[in-house]
Order: sequence, then C-alpha cells, then structure tokens
Amino acid sequence: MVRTVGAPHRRQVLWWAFLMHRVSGVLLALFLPFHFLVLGFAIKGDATLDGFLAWTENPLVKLAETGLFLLLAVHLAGGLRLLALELLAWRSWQKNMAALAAGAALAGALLFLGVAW
Amino acid sequence: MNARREAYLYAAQRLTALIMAPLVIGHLITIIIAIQGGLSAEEILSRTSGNIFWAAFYGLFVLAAGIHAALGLRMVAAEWLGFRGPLANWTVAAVGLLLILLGFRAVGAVI
Amino acid sequence: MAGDDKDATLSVGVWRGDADGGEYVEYSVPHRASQTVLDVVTWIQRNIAPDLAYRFACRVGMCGSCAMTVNGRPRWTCRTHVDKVARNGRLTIAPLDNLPVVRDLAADMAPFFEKWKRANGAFQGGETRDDPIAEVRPDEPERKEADAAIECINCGICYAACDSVRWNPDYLGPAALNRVWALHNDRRDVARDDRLAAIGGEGGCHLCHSQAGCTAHCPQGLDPSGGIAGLKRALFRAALKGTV
Amino acid sequence: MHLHRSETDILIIGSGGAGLMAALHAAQSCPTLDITVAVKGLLGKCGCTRMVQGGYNVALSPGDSVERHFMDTINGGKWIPNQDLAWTLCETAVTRVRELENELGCFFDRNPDGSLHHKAFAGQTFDRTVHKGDLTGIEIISRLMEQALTLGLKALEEHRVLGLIPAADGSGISGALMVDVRTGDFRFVKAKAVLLATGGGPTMYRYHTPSGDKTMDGLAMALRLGLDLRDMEMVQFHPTGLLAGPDTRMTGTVLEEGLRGAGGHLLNGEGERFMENYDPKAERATRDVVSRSIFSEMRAGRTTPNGGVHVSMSHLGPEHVRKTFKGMVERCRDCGFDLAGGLVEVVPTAHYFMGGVVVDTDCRTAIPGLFVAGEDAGGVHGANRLGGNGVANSTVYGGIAGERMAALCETMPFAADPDETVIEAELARAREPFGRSGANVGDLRDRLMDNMWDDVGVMRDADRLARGVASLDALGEELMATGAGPEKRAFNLTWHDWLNLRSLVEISQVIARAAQIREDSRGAHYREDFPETGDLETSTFTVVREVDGKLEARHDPVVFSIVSPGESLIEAA
Ligand SMILES: Cc1cc2nc3c(=O)[nH]c(=O)nc-3n(C[C@H](O)[C@H](O)[C@H](O)COP(=O)(O)OP(=O)(O)OC[C@H]3O[C@@H](n4cnc5c(N)ncnc54)[C@H](O)[C@@H]3O)c2cc1C
Ligand code: HEM
Ligand code: SF4
Ligand code: F3S
Ligand code: FES
Repeated sequence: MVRTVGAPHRRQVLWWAFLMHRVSGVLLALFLPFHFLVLGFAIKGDATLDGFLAWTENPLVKLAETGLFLLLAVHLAGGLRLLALELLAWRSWQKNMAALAAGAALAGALLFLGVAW
Repeated sequence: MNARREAYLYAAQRLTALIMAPLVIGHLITIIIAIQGGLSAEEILSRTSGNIFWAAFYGLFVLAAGIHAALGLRMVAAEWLGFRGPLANWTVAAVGLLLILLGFRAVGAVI
Repeated sequence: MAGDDKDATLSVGVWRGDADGGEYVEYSVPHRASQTVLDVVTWIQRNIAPDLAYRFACRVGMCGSCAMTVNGRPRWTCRTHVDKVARNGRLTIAPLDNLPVVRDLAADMAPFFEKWKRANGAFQGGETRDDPIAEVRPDEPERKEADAAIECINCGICYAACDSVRWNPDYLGPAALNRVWALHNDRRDVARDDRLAAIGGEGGCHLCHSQAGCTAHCPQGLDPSGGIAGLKRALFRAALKGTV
Repeated sequence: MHLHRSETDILIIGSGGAGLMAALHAAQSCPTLDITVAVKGLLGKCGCTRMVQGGYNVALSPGDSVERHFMDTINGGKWIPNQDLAWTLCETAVTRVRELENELGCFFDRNPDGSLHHKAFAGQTFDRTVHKGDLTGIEIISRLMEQALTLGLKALEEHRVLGLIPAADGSGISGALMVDVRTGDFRFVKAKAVLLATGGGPTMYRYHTPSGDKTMDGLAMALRLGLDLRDMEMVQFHPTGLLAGPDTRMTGTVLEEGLRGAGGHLLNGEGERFMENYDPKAERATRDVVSRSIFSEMRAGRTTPNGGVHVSMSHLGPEHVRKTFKGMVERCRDCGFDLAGGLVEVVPTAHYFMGGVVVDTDCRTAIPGLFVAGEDAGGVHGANRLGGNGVANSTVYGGIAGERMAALCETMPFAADPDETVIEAELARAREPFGRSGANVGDLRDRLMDNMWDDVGVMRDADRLARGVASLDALGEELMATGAGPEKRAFNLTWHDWLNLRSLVEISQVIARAAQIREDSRGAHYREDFPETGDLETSTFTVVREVDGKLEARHDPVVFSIVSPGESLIEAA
C-alpha cells in the first residue's frame, strides 16, 4: 500500500521524538536482562563482581555503559514528555517539549561522559 | 470489556512509567556519584546490604520495569513484527516475568 | 517568480496503476502563476493522459475529495499552490497512503469511513425535533474542545500521515478518533460511554503513539493528536469508574 | 452489453442535503424499507451542501416569525415563487433546524448566553441565519453523512446516473440507469420511488461557484422525460468570485459577501471606485445590482489584468482583515494573493440555479413515483434566492420527499417493470462518444462557458440571446461529432467530461429559451431591452419542456395563493 519512497511525511520533530523513544525503549528492554544478570553475579561472591567491574574499565564496555546511560536519559525525558501531554493535556507545548526532552537527554549524557572518562 | 482491559493495560504502562521516573533519576544520580568515587563491589554492597530502603527502591523498579517493558514490547511486536493476539500476549508476559525474576535475583544479590 | 515565465515547465511524476501495483509516469506540464497541484493533475488529464483517474469536487478545500500524496506528503491538492511544494520544478503525485488504490490518484476511502462508523462517530441525541434547542454557552470548556475539533472535512490526510495506521491497519486512526473527541465533549450526546467502549478496545485509541503527523498535516488546522490524548484520559477515568 | 440489474424500494439520486435528508426520513418513516443512494462522487463528499458558508434561514429567534421569513422570501423572489412551496419551506425549516441540532448533532454557533445565534444575511428584515462559523455546510453534511453511514443504506458511490427510466406500462417511474464510474459497468436499479436530487448547478458559465460534479444531469434527465421545467432563466450570480486566471480551478470560487458588508471597496482596472456610479448604497448594494455593475465595467473595458475588477480591503487595516476573514485570507493566500494587504481580482460568478422541475409541496412531479427535491426543484425561490434559503430548501424538501416516498412504497407491492426501449436508448446515448476521436472536450467546455457568459449571462437582450441560442446549437452539433476515444469505461474522466458537457449544453439551451420569452427584468434575470420589472399582479413564470425533441416555452400565471402583491402577512409595525 505504501507508494511513497522515503516517506517524507515522517520528517517532523514529533515523529522523530516518537522514534527515539521507541528505539530507546526497545534497547533498554534488551539490555536490562543483561544488566540484571551481571548484578546477580554478586550472589557468587564479591570476587566475581569485582572482576566484572574491572572488566568494565575496558573502554569498549565503558562506551556501552555510556550508551545505556544515554538511552535511559533519552527514554526518561521522552517518556516524561509523553506523560505530560497525555495526562496534563499539554498541546502547543509539544514541539518545545520534544526539543527539551532531547536536550535534557543529551545534557545528561554529556555530564556522564565528562564524569566517566 | 475489551476496552476496559486495554484501558487498564494502558494505565499500567503509564503508571509504571510514573513510578520509574523518580527511581531512574535517583539511580542515575547515584551512579554519577558512585563513578566519581570509582566503582567497587564493596562500595555497592556496603551501600545496599541489608538496607530496606534500597531493597524497596530496586524491588519496585524491577517490578515496574518488568510490567512496563512487557507492555511496551507488546506494542512494538504488534506494529513492527505483526506479532499480535494471545500468543504475542503470552510471549511478552513471559519476557516481563523473566525480567522481573532476573531483577529480583540481582536485587537479592546486592541487598 | 518562476510562474511568470511563460516557458517554464514542471516535471511531474504521477503514480499510475491500480490495486495490483503501478509506477511513476513522467509528464511535463506548463508552469503558471496561479496553479494548484489539482490544476496540474487536471491539465495532464485534459491534454496528455485522458485516462488519468483522480477525484475532486469543491475545488476550495471543503469536500476533502482531492487529497493526494504530493512530494511525499499528504495534502489537499486544490489548495496547494504549486510554488509552495515544487522542488526545482519537480513534483511527484501519488494517491493517499494507507488506503487501497482504486486507480491512479484515486484512493479507496471505504476503510476510512468504515472506521468512522466503527468508532460510533455519529451523534446520538436525547431530544427530538419537537424540543427546544439546547442552551450551550460558547465559553464552556467542553464546548470549546468540541468546537476546536469540529471542522473536519474527512479528507483522510491525517490518516495517510499516521504510521500507527500504517503499522496496524486495524487502528481507527486520527480522523475517526478526532470525531469521537468532539462528540465526547458534546453534552447533548447520550451515548458517550458506549462510544468510549467502542474506541477503547482493539484498534482503539491506545494505538496512538503521539507521532502527531496528523496534527502536523491536517489542512484544517485541527489537532487530532491532542484529542486522542484526551480520549486516553477519559477512558482511564471510565475504566476506574467501571463505566466501560 | 451486459447490464447489472438490482431492485430497491427507494432510489435516491445525489447525496447532498436533499438526498441524505430524504434517506434519513424515509428510513425513519419505515425502517424496513430498502433504500439505495446513487451518487456521482463519494457519499456526502460532493455537491454544494458541503460548500454552504453563510448559513441556514430559520425563524427561530424571538420576535421573528414564519410569516416574516415567508414575506422576505416572496419579496426576494419578486413575487414569482410558488407561495405554497415558499410557505412550507419557511414553516418546516423550524422543525428541520431543531432536528439537525437535537437528533443529527449539528452544533450551530451560540450567543454568549447559550441560545442559538442568528446572523444577518442580505435581503432579510430579521437576523435569522443559523450557522457554524463560516463553514456551515461542512457541519450539516458531515452530520448527515455519519447518520447515513450508521443507517445501513445501500450506497452506490461513484455511480453516475445516466437516465430516468419510466415504467413499460406508462404507470410512472421504474428506476434509473447508471454507470459505476470505477468499473464502467452499467447498472439498472429498479425502484418503487425515485428521488431526483442532483442539485442543479449553473456550471456552464465561465465563472461559477458550485462543485465540479454538478453539471445539470438531473434537469437534463427530467427534460428527456418530458417534465415541465420552470424559472429556467433564473441564474443567480454572486458578485465576487475569485479571479485567478484561466489556468486554475480556483477561479470563480466565492469570496464572501461579508467583505463588501464590512466596507471593502471595489476598484475597476483604472483603480477607481465605481459602485457609487450605479447605486447610492455603493458596495453594499444587493447581489444582483453589484454583479451587473461589475459586468458593466467589464464590458466598458475598465478591467484588471485577468479581466475583472479588484476588491480592496487594506484600508480597513490588514491585521483586522486577517482576523475577521481568516478563511478567505488563507484561501486567497493559497493561490498567491494577499487579501488583507493587497488587491485581489474578482468577477461575478454563477452561484445558484433557481429554476427546476415543477413540483408540489410533497415533491411530487407529473410522473407518479418520481420525486424531486433541493436545487433540482423549481418554484421555491422564484426570481431570486435569499442567502440561507438554499440549504433550508434542500433539507426541508429532502425530508418531506423521504416521508412521502416511504408512504408511497407501503402502498405498492412491486416496482413497475422498466420500458426496455428507453433503457436501450439511454445506453446508446451514453456510449455515443466512444469510437469517435475528436477535439479536446475541455476546449468545447471552455467555449460553452464563454458563450453563456457573454450572451446568456448577467445582462441579456434579444440579440445576444439569439446569438447565444445559435452558438449553443452549433456547439451541440460539434459535441456530437466529438468523441471520447476507444470504449474504455472504467474511471474514464474524459468520457464523463463529455457526458457532463452534454447535460450542460442541453440545459443551457433551456436557459436561453426561457430567457428569450421573459421580456421583463426581475431578480436574477435582467433584460437590457426590457429593464422594467413589469406588473406584479399579472406576474407569470416561464415553463419549458421538450416535445418530440424540440423545446416548447410558455408563460404560466403565478397563483397568489397566500398573499397578493401589495399585501403583507405582517402587520405594519
Ligand atoms: C459556494 C456556495 C456557497 C453556498 N452558500 C449557501 C449558504 O450560505 N446558504 C444557503 O442556504 N445556501 C448556500 N448555497 C446553496 C446550497 O449549497 C445549495 O442550494 C444546496 O446545498 C443544494 O442541495 P442539494 O441537495 O439540492 O444539492 P447538492 O448538495 O449540490 O448535491 C447534489 C448531489 O447530486 C449528485 N449528482 C449530481 N449529478 C449526479 C448524477 N448524474 N448521478 C448521481 N449523482 C449526481 C452530486 O454529486 C451531489 O452529491 C451555497 C452554494 C455554493 C456553491
Ligand atoms: C525511566 C522511566 C520511564 C518512563 C518515564 C517511560 C515512559 C514510557 C512511556 C510513556 C511509554 C509509552 C510510549 C508509547 O506507547 O507511545 C514507554 C514505552 C516503552 N518503554 Fe518506557 N519508560 C521508562 C522506562 C523504561 C525502561 C526502564 C524500559 C526498559 C525496560 C522501558 C521500555 C519501554 C518500551 C519497550 C516501550 C515501548 C515503546 C513504544 O511503544 O514505542 N521504559 N515508556
Ligand atoms: S482531521 Fe484534518 S486531516 Fe484528518 S480527515 Fe479531518 S480535516 Fe482531514
Ligand atoms: S499521527 Fe497517528 S500516532 Fe497518534 S498522534 Fe496522530 S494518530
Ligand atoms: S476539491 Fe474539495 S477539498 Fe479539494
């Protein structure tokens, strides 16, 4: 049914806000089990966890952790935006809020980067 | 009835989001603080072990995240994979349950 | 202004085909100062392709018959000036998305209206023609909400712009839900609870993810997105009260 | 030639205010009836009811009365209306508006205290026009359409009716022949009762306002059946249609009456205000006066680049104009004009058709079982239609027709069998252009529109009319020599353009004939060679019909069944 190449109708702020929210949500849902698994290692004694945490000093892992942080920040900010417009009936604010959400997420991530590296 | 079910599921997803929002903010702040001091197992455990507050904090988060993610994935599966109906519902429910179990195991480990 | 140049031409890709598929066919059309996309389509049918199928009626943005996909976006073609949309003298015109095609530029609106009906988009009053007309002050908040949603021309543009419809063909879509929102705020209506039940279930308003393509493209400047958010709140309240 | 055949109780042709209201009332009167609506476009999405801007006249306001509405209608119609029709219109409009609000869900604008708002509309002695902003028609037709959707009637969308088919035994109507626009399949629908509600529409003029699907098909079909058509010379011109050149369909569409009311100026090509030369009320004069004044300027050659005059609003303050006339400003902007700050070219434009089939107050015609309502029916408005009486007419009489048809169906065991020779003839007629290639149908249409505009338009005289008739005859012949290419019937708009043009040419001939025999000037009909209104007491109306392929025109005396010239139903205050 779709006859539109590239679907330019999507190129509007709120659609991208939606996509970012969805992708971050799905990635979070994929990552969270692993995160939990890692923490679960603690059962087997401090050594394992420490060993694992040492491994997270690895830049690659650090990058992944940063990514996770960003995801959480993005999803959180976007989610709050959605909750505001659905529950509080905010309307013309939507675009500003989308921008705000992305901005907040980015700021959070930068903060993390600054701290972590 | 269908409408009521969907309304409840919707409400559950938004409610869990509302619950998680402050928890995540709290968690993120803790991480930043923790990282500044360098992360170690000892530190994490000394902070959390036997602390009912943190147990409730993470317990609630795990529960909410499980429900929230399952409901979210249900929507994504329906729209992007065309995976709908009872089987889809059971599958995402299982995913949610798995998440909660893993989460509780993790919480149990660090408390 | 390019339109003043008598020799200027537009290169126009028009989707030709039917339910079984189709392709873009190229036409070259003289560019005029006062020229809408509908005028371009008409010119092609009158001068080059007598068998080109398309639809229009009012030609002034009131009937919602002429909506097509123009350079990728759903628009009312009778009120879209060529200069506003053409890129380097180039236009592509296709039928509306998210609907089956009848032929060429004419989409089949049947699913759109089927959903209007399924959403219970018709008023149900408690009074009759023998009763006086209800007094409703224009400054009542509900009346204002209803008013803001009322001037829909059922053009299907929002429906074509919504990816939730695209991904879930069962979804009622923004126009039908916008109508329900207007009715939900119409206190003369006696079926508001039933209507919430009709739009709360499968294919209902919870499939909206606030992409807001509907609001961004509605030629009448309506805000289905905001209305749908209102319906979600109303349903939640109704579920708590046990009225759905 | 394969012909699908089906049967229904009530067949309604057209889904404007008249058609849809008829369907709703028929279903209410008798819910078990099988009702079919055949319409050229999509249900409720074509026709002019949708395009109503101003509103709906109804005597509902305290202090107003049906008598007053009636007197305004008769005066506006220059004493030519059928008074019983006009009375039923005014009287029933009251219940109809309450029905629209209370039962169908129209949500008209209110006063601050919550009561229904009535606005002023030209030519009326009371503020009685109910409206929803300036998009009243969208509200009315959308609500009707929704109700019709839930009714479960059979909608034959994009089915163009080609001809009305009488019963083989001469007992009345049998049904209608149509073509499915999408597939090109022919279909005969047999019915106990048929409503013709195709909404007239004077789209044979260079500049016109109505919806593109309206091409006088209904009146052409009625003419072929030998029915009397009355007041056919009465074409209402709106003074300010948008003029954006010949290359756009936007040309001809209405720019609101309110622009002049609010103090807008009309300037000729030399930049002068000219209305004061014609009427002391200047721009605020009535529609017909302003239309003729503009037309005179155009004839004198004092025109703007596209051949019209300018409307200028900027002296009222562009910001103010933008706010007060938001819709109009946006519409102009969409075709590249700045109404608020600049000049916009305008021209008189054919707006409404007062003429139509002779009917009684039950919408019955001379053919049993065939009903006519809405703009297709003649006699309600006489020489001029009041703004706001058009949609009242279609919804009031559509409803009445629905009820009467339902009642008729209950007394009829079967629909009558069709006259097969007429079906054959209509099929042949529809397929006539196939196999002939020829000139561009669009060029012929342009010529028709020029002819009508120049010779049978805003201002008429015997010479012009004679010339008009001659060129129409020539055009008719040329059309018959022009084709639509090989026989491909599915969604073939070029074929439909041809069929449209044929209906337009035939009815244009009727308009010209009626205009020739009316040797006075009344309302919309202006004869330069007979500028006087004539004696009201001996008023007549014109009737044209087709006998053996020839048009016959005559005058019938107006019956003053309720009030005579010089009298009034309202006591002088
Ligand atoms: C721009 C504009 C503004 C107006 N403003 C006002 C106003 O403010 N107030 C007022 O009272 N009146 C107004 N009018 C007049 C009013 O719109 C009409 O008088 C009235 O709506 C006619 O209703 P109807 O049902 O008779 O016809 P329509 O609503 O025109 O419907 C005719 C129907 O017949 C169908 N049809 C035509 N031919 C065929 C065929 N061959 N086969 C099948 N179907 C066919 C059409 O597609 C359409 O569905 C306005 C008109 C215009 C054009
Ligand atoms: C931090 C607090 C969170 C908030 C405020 C939040 C908010 C939301 C909201 C409002 C939605 C609904 C989107 C829609 O239906 O259009 C949503 C969807 C979703 N969330 Fe969250 N969420 C949070 C945390 C999480 C977490 C931790 C996960 C992962 C486990 C997650 C996974 C998802 C998924 C998969 C979706 C579905 C995406 C979609 O339908 O587009 N969320 N979230
Ligand atoms: S809401 Fe807007 S875009 Fe959607 S159908 Fe109505 S008018 Fe068209
Ligand atoms: S575009 Fe679709 S997702 Fe919702 S906000 Fe509009 S209906
Ligand atoms: S033709 Fe009616 S909206 Fe464009």
